[in-house]
Amino acid sequence: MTRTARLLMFAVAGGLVAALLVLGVLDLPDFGASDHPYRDAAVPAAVLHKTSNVISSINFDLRALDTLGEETILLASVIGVTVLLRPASDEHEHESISGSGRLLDSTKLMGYVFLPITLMIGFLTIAHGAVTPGGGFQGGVVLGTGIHLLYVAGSYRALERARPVGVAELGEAIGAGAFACVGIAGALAAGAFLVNSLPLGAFGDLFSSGTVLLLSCAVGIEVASGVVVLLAQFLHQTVEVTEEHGQ
Amino acid sequence: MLSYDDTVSLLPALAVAVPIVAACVLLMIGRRAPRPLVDGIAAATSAGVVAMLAVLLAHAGNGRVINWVGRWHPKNGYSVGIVLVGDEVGAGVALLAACLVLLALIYSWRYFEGVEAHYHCLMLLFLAGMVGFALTGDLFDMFVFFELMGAAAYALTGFKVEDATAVQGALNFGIINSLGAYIGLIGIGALFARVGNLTLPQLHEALAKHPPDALIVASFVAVLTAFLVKGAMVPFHFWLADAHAVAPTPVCVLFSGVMVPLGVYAVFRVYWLVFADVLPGSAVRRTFIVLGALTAVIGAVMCFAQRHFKRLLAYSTIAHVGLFLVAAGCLTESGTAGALLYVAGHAGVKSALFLLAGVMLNRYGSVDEIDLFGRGRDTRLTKWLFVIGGLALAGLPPFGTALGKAVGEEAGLSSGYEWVPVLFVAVSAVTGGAVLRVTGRVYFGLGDPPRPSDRSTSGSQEETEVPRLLPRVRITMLVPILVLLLGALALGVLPGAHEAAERAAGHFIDSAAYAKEALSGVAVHAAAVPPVGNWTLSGVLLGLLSAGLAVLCAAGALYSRRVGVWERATRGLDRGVDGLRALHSGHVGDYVAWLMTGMVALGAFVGIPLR
Amino acid sequence: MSVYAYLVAVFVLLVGAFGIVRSRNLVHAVVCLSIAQSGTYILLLAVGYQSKATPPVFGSPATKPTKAVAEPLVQAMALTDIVVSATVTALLLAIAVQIHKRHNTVDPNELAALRG
Amino acid sequence: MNALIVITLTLVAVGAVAVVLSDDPARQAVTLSVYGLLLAGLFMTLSAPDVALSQIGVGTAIVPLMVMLAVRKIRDRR
Repeated sequence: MTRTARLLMFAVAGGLVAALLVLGVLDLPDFGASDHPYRDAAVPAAVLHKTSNVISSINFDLRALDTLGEETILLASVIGVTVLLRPASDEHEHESISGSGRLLDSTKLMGYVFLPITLMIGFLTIAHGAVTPGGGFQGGVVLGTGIHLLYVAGSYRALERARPVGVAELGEAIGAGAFACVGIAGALAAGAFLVNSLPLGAFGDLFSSGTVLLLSCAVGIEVASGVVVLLAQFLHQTVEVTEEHGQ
Repeated sequence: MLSYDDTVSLLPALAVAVPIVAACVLLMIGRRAPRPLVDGIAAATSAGVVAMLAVLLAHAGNGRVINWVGRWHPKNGYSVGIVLVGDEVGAGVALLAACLVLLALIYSWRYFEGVEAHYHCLMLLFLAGMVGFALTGDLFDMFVFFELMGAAAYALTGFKVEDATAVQGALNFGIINSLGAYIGLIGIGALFARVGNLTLPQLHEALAKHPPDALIVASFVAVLTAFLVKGAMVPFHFWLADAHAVAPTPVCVLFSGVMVPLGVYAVFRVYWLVFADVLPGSAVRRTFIVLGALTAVIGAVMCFAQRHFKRLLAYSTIAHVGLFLVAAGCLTESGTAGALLYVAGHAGVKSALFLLAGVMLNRYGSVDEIDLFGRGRDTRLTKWLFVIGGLALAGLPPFGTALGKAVGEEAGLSSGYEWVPVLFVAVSAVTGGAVLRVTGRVYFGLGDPPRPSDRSTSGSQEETEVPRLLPRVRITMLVPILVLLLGALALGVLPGAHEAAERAAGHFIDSAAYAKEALSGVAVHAAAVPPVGNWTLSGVLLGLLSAGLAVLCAAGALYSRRVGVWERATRGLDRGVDGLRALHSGHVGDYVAWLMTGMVALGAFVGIPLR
Repeated sequence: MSVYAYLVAVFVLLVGAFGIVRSRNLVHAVVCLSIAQSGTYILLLAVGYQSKATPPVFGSPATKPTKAVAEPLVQAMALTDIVVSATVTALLLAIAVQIHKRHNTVDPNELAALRG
Repeated sequence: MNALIVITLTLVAVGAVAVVLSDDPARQAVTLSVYGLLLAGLFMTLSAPDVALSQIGVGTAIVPLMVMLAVRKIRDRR
């Protein structure tokens, strides 16, 4: 198809699809309405398991299977990116020149100052996931990105030292494996997969909510490692891999 | 200690979790472990999953195995959790997936050397995704496992990074599948807003009370779009040939054998449980049958027009899923049974053919039938396996493909579509004939020798999957092929296969019983199925007819220059085929435009009769 | 006006799809795909919104759990969705980089290798 | 529906168009990052701080960064 034909076809079909979907959403309950049956059932369920963040309760307890699937998607993508960005046989890696010195010192300083703060925030977000907004995903993302402030600070070498990809890959496997193992342990010990059968603690406490905290930590490890490996693969491609016969 | 029944009810969850844990273990040790250990762990894990699912399937015969994950059982018919349901069809499809993964892993013993264990990890994660997708009774969970299958599949498609076309096929596949999934998610969100829950049994109970409105139609179209993309129905099918043509052959086995049929499975799982009591059956039946027939015809024509053997097989898969959609789209028990048998038989035959394509690729370094003219004449066993595969694909009794075809034809007739047997025979004959044509040319040196100008000139040489071309076929490659062909044969020969399929189909379409069992835990006893034999006379005759026609098609194509009538007849066709080919442009923007067109067609077919 | 949020969700989904259709660069197409996906977050969160309700997080032990909160399930779904989006985007970007290595272009119009 | 939600929704819609229309992927990485922030703002107004938090991490930092790196990789080889 020519570009014009393609755009024309999309204009017609997309317009009709828009009409269909708009007609559909007009029948949705009004925006801001207060009728939410799932919420009405989920809040007591979260309270029952002493989880004051209902979203964490859903993600790591009520519907933990979704999260298992989602963590596995992350695992598959991380492996996939590693596979896809592996140097092909006609490429070779070369040692990069260490971080360019052109960066302003203030930028560097920013990077170094923010690094510990970011890592701290990351750990806290994971640990308090059952109580306050946040949890394994958010904290993991903060941790994984935080380490890359070293790159902003201009030191690719320092980044490489602080971020051994092998360890991150291990963390990725351990995090994802731990999630599934907690599920299987529930099955063996209490007779139901992913059942929340640990001591629950008190509502609102840091150490409350049983397996929610455990699973949140597993996800935190996995997401942080996953982000590190993903970014590392892309950085590695950009900085270090070249082709033998530069095309 | 766990009681036996408790253990059985855990099987669906364990069948998902165990391959994930094994993949993590392989990722941890892959760098250091010797290759045979990695191969062994991966194969042992999938064998374990096969065993678990076989037990589950055996139990599903006595009633659905229900497992509310995390013990969030419904209270007063309402649950906040996710349910896994092992009924015969779900457990059967999952078992099929596990068997194919096991055979593919045996076949790829010592494949892709030096890539650590990443290939095995991805295969196991792909398995977890397929099993979860088949067993879950929750709409959003289906989306999650859909994406898990997707992520593993995109990576596996692009696995041969040195191959020029591989990576591009992977991108088209990824973009179209993900876009389909996101559109499906819009539908899921809309259904959730209406009902306030996501599990299939609760959606069933809640929606059955409402008359259909635009919201229902729109979410039906949106959710179906996701699954029809996965099921490669015209016009959502474009990604399939691009992906199959370039994915490693053991991966193609999983794509064609089970992943694409899983799309069809999901269409009907969701239709029966969520929409069957809301939308009028006649409009939906017409939609499915028209869509399926169109897919079957276009797939068959495109299949015959290929000379790249893997691409040819890919289009034949499109043709066959079209037939599955027609059979199950009759919305009757026997139509569903026909589709089940056909899916199982097709999985055996098509997987064997893809593995044979791998044998061809790794011995001769190409899968182009013209370039390889007469190259396989000196093989002894391989050429006959090709012939058997081609005939079985064409529906030669007593293969399982022929049984499924016969039951599907009957179902079409009894639903009042007299042309259905004609369609089934023609599509089987053309796709089987295409395989026989390639076999004749490559392995028997039949037909007119190619002119020099016919040789492929573009550097479309495919990367092999082993370091050097193989001097002879490895035993680990041969055994899976034989097992698959024997399995397809056994399906048609074993007495009771048809009856079991009828029973499974009866349970599959009885959504009220599904919902009641899942929500109340009380087993519902379905009506007994009257005993049926495997074969009818007309079924056998139609099977023989399509196999005979396949041989004729192959002969006509091989000797087209000598048979004037054939050449004249096909010249006009060729022009049409060229037009059709031009539509399969490999441009992802085109594919998106077609996807939108398909959605419009679906919406029009289902929505307009409601007005 | 009460359906404005839903309309924006549909609009964003289709704008993303439009972006893929008119794209001349596969990296651009992958980004447009992630835009299309953001339409799904908007729809999900809009569906779960309740006027004058608080987020479904009760924080300190002092806060009494009430039911006047936004629907938590759609937020959990959106969280899952965001992670899925990021990982799929990463995977597709990696594929795009590989395509460029092999063909020296990422313009889908020039990538005719898959014809037929 | 309060005014804040209307404004953030409109901003998101405009942002989406802007990202789609930035033809140069390098510039697109920047608009994508801004769009991620707009989305996070919308999520805050829709009382979803958890989602907003991960959107800030993923949508404004990680994904745009990966896009930028992919673009740079592709650029370098020209």
